[in-house]
Amino acid sequence: MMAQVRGFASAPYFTSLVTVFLLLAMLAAGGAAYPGFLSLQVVFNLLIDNAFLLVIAIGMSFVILSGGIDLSVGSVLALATMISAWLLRSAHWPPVAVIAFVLVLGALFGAAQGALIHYFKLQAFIVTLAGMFLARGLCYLISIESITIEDPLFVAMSQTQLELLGGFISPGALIALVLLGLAIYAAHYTAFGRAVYAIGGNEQSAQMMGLAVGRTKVLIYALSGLCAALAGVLFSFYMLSGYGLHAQGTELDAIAAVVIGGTLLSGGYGYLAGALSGVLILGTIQTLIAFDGTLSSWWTKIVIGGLLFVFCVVQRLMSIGAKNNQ
Amino acid sequence: QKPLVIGFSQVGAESEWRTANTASVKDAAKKAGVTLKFADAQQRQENQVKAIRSFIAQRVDIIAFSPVVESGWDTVLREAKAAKIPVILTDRSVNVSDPTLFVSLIGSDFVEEGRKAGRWLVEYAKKSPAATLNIVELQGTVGSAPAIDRKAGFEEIIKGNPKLKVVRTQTGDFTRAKGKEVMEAFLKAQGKSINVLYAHNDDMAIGAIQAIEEAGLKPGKDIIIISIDGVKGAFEAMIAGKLNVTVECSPLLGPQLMEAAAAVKAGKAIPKRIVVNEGVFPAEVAAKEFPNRKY
Amino acid sequence: MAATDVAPVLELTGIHKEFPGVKALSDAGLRLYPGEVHTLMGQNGAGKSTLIKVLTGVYTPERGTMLLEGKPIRPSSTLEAQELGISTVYQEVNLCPNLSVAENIFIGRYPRKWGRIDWKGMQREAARMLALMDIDIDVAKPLSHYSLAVQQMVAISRALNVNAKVLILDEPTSSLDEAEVQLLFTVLRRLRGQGIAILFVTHFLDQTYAISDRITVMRNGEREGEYLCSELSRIALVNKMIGAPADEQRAAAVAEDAALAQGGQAQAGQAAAQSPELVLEARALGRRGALLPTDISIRKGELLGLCGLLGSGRTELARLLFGADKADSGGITAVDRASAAPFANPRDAIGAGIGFCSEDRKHEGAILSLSVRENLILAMQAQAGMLRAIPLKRQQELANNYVKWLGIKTASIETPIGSLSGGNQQKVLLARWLATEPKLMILDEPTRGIDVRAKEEIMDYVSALCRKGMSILFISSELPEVLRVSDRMIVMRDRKACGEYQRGELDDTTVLHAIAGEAA
Amino acid sequence: MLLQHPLMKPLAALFALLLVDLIFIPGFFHLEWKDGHLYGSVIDIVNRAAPLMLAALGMTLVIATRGIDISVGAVVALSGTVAAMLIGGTMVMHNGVPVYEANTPMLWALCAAMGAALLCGAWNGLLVSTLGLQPIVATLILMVAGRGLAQLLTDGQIVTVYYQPFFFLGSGYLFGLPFSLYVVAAVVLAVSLLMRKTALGLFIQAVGINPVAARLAGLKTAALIFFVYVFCSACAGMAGLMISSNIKSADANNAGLLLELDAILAVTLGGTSLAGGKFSLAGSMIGALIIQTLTYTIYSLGVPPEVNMVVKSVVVFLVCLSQSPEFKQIWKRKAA
Ligand SMILES: Nc1ncnc2c1ncn2[C@@H]1O[C@H](COP(=O)(O)OP(=O)(O)OP(=O)(O)O)[C@@H](O)[C@H]1O
Ligand SMILES: Nc1ncnc2c1ncn2[C@@H]1O[C@H](COP(=O)(O)OP(=O)(O)OP(=O)(O)O)[C@@H](O)[C@H]1O
Ligand SMILES: [Mg+2]
Ligand SMILES: [Mg+2]
Repeated sequence: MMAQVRGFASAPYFTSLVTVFLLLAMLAAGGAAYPGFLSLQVVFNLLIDNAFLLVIAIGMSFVILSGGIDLSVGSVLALATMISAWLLRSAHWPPVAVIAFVLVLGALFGAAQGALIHYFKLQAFIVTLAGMFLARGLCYLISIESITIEDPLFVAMSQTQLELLGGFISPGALIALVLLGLAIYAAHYTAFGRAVYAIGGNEQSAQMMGLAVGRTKVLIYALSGLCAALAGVLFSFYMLSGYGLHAQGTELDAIAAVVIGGTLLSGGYGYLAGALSGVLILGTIQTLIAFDGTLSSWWTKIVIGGLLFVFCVVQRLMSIGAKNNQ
Repeated sequence: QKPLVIGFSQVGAESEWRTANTASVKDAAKKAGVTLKFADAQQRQENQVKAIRSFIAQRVDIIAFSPVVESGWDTVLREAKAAKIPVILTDRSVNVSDPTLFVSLIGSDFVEEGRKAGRWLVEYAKKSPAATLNIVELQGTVGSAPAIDRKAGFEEIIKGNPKLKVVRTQTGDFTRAKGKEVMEAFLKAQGKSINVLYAHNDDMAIGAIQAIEEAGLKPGKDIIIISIDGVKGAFEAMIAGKLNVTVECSPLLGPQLMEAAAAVKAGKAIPKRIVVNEGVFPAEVAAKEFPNRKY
Repeated sequence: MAATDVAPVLELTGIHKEFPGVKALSDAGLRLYPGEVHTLMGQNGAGKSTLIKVLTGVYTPERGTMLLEGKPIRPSSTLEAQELGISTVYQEVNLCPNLSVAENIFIGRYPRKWGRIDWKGMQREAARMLALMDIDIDVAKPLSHYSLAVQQMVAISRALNVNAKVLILDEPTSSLDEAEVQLLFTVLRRLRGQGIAILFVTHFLDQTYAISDRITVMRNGEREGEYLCSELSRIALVNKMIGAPADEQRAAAVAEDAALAQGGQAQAGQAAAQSPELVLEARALGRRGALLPTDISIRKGELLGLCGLLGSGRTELARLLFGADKADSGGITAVDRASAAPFANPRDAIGAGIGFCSEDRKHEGAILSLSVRENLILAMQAQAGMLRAIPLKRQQELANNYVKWLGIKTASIETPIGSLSGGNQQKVLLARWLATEPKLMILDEPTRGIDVRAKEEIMDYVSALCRKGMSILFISSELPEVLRVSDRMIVMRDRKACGEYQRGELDDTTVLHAIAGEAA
Repeated sequence: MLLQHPLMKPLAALFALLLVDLIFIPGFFHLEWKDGHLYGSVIDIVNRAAPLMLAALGMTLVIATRGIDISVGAVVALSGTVAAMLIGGTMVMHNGVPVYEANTPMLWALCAAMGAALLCGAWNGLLVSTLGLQPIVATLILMVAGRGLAQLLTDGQIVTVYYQPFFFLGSGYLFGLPFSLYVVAAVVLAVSLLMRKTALGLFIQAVGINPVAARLAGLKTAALIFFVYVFCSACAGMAGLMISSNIKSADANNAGLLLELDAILAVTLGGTSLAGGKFSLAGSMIGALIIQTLTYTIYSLGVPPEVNMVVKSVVVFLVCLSQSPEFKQIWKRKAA
């Protein structure tokens, strides 16, 4: 029995399990403290409200697993909402064409960043930071005001509620979950996914082993751009508007979610599913605070920091403990 | 009888004005014996949506919020309506397809504030002997509603006046530091030709005043300064003669919000638009007004 | 044996490659015939690895032609080289530590099932391939879990797994022991029989003569000559590598020593062996999953050899002694040390006068983008403390001295260590520890990748240090080497010490039996 | 040979920017003597760049150990707030004449502010070195909570300082040059001396490039990592004092917002790799100057605010590309 526990504790996915366990603990604590917290719909709301973040975090997971970073995602999201809104309102494109166009554009944007990073040996941090300025800047070139979306398809997507177990979730949340499934499959069962891990483990070795490092890296950033654009589309479903100031600082949330989900920022280690637990944890922290409803703006920040701290430390200590025990 | 429960989603704590706004709502709630569920959105719309959803889940009596932006509220407000929770907006309006999604809007009109600033300047220009007045403008955060509206209102008024010319405009992000930094650059680039500074909020104006002083000019005299908000710092500056006028944008919406909420709860009809009393305070009245300022 | 009338499968001529400040290859060349094992030999820094990297598209040469089956090739990446049918194991293990052993073997050419990666099948196949080499490990565990030797075997398995025309192995045996080497050779012979051309790099003369058909000797970036193995004596070979015919005797000695395993026992610190003074004594030192409680003691001036099979726990013992890993049982007493607890970290151990040269130079030794000088003085500086910086003059002096003594081939002492050849990096790391003048030096595979002549010199140097009173714990996969220099020897098996032999009792059969765990 | 120097590329970028200024902005390099000090755009740039330079300095060392510190902005807010609150004082009206007094002796206040910054650094350092949290999450905690603390102290209000001597730090002049410049110079000098005279630089690089090997060589890796985070926060603390002194108030909501990104950008523009190891202090200083010059240029050129970001990003792309050897090769191949 003990040996089993030990084997379990030394499994590579242990950190991720700790994360899930802590998430459940946090939900339970919330349920005990605030009436109405532990309802199904609150949990579904976590998914609905964070669908776009989950989608971004999925793209970000690939980037981080490969040892890179992508700071442009939040801005690309905003750009996607902006372009969608503008195309729908001013150019009167059909909504499906708009979505396809935006997705392609996001992928191209990411691919361009990836190409700069790989072929010119530039640092991912700077390239994507400049990309972040660029994408947001482009939003303002379209319009500095927010543009409302009135397209029927978008409105329908926004207001549809899919009944599930007595609660409801949004199509956006469903899309995000499906994407997560696809991403887990890609990371685990395709050559591309494994190349991502290999590059994160040791880029030089991956090159020497004959992997197409350049192509993979460009693809990774393209994927991240695509996810950001898709998140933008979900965000436009969610908000029904395009706006240059949408989703500011989302890149940091996405990185935090991925890292909290157990992925190492230095690359090579972690699981795609961790993105989900990371996103849910950030969401739960916010929900806890909203349910509490007595915190001032600054106490909100302090409590978020404190919960992050407790969370990271417990996660870390449990992992260390498990290692020592093995 | 159970106390009234209001869920209030605030934009954030990005400026003194906002903090005063929050304080006013909290104080008023306490005085009115209302249970206030407060959520800070840290300047992000998605956080506000999340907060509103959790208010719905908690079945509060009334939801109030200061929207970060105008668009994008249809879905969540529909959910609130489905849950039969009335919504009151404060400070800014929203663009929704169905006007019944909210009960009332209590707040200022940013465009009108811009207009007031413009009118004051037009009056001033009439008295001024100079042939043209070169204006520099310190905008708020690019894309934010107050920045867009205050710029639009101001432009609307001065457009017809050939004497008034905006020579430079740049964003100062509503902060003192940026206001000062940008003003420094303006002063170097334009030299002494700047006659008027129009700042979208007091903080930027206060920063700019420092830059003007450091350039060896006299703020309020060599360069006329107009700003918006009417925070304490602005009054101090006016008393010191460094600021010419501030257009009030009152953050003290709390009491009105509580009144409206109580009325809605009691099933009384309330006006769709509740305007806050706001004035224009030129330097001459500053000393007299100063003791009355709460924030 | 390759028939000369067959056209070479691979022919390189007039290859030039220059790095800033170094001419790595000038007019180098190579001919490979199908179905032969061809050994590339040369001193450290002669350009062997560079030639291989040029051939496989890691570096682009300034000049030269490469013909594969008569057609000119110029691969611009390892991927291209692989697609051309050239499969390579590079000198430094180039695998991904985070991936499982199985994946490291199969990445890039996964077995599929319904279009997706077939993990089960892959693991089965990987286990089978490793079993061929007598390695029985959990292939699902990450590679970083295993010792360097296992990693090297994985790299070899990976290269063997490809359907290649040309197989290149750059010092694959440097951290393998006798048994593994033999297994590898069996595999190579089989591949040779299938008509594959094999290029093999080693510094071991024995291995060269055991397997190769033909030898190309490189010297200073040039092709010195190509010889049939059967027609080249050991002495002649060493001579050609060193390139100093005047130094005939020296060459003879080198060849002799290297060839005769336990033969002419070097006159190591015999006198000191009798010294009763203990420098270090460990009692019941152990760590769960790594080492069973083990006793070990080392006397002043003694050269203690440690041998055993792969994974027998030698490296683990060394790491525990040095505090690199935390022991969970036992204690260590050392001279001038109050506590009897195991060392908590390397700093403590260094403070007690211990030095440790790790077997894994890429991950645990070299700090790649720092210069030779900085790498060399690092341990010394750490000991002196941060505030007492060693004056630059002194650093340069030290570095220059060691570069001279150990014959380190480098453009200058300010060259980043990463651009040195493997053997030369190893020498710098050795120098790092020698410079601290420890009381006890733990050398884990210190001669890994070092050429015959330098090995000789280093061993002489080490023996001399012993005579001056330094104790040495010497770990090497080359049994002859250990036998030759040790005053005393401990044999390890199954993660614990299982036998101790004094100098007089040493002979290879006894030891081999002990290692293998059979009654002699 | 000189052209090979790693600092040449960032310097060239800076000069290119200045050249643009020279051509398009009349009187950009014009300096005059005003009120006993030099006055002009260039002075503005260095004065404004001073806090960024300090932040970049601390960040350089953190990055050299393969870490990152995103709490810099929060520490700036916190230290500025502490100092401003302790010194500030309320304006007392005396017969219509305002009188200003420091609440706490300025020296104490400055010490307290720096103390707060050092505590922040120690906190970060502890989380990274002892607990082994990933630097980005470890400092994320303080990034969020630190600003909250600062706002808690001020109740979200801007704390105005009326005490004159405090202004000297951020907007005073010494021998005609901004005082902040001397502070930066002193810190840079001290750090370079430390790098030259002690083995600190070597150790930091070793830890950044190969922490395992560094530990085996006997370095106190944990202590070193702890130190760099403390140092980074100390630099941020000083930057915070400078910023609040310059605007004569502490704005807990906005002070130092996103300064960490600019600092990291400055470090990378200066040629230090985020993968750790080799670093260049001078490069980071030049990087900070590039950023500030660019910002100033945008203001001075009269670029419409909505285009700011596009211009900034395009320049960053160009600077990076100009530094990439691969790009140069392609260029050469085209030309040939
Ligand atoms: N990337 C590089 N940059 C600069 N110099 C290099 C680089 N790689 C190799 N060299 C130099 O080229 C020469 C040949 O090195 P190479 O690695 O080919 O030697 P080798 O024959 O493989 O030696 P060893 O037996 O030690 O492995 C050496 O002097 C080395 O310093
Ligand atoms: N042939 C093998 N079969 C199974 N496991 C092995 C084998 N070789 C090494 N290992 C693993 O490698 C780990 C490291 O062993 P260690 O390095 O202590 O042994 P060593 O005697 O120094 O061997 P090496 O020659 O590889 O350095 C062991 O814990 C073991 O799990
Ligand atoms: Mg080699
Ligand atoms: Mg070993």
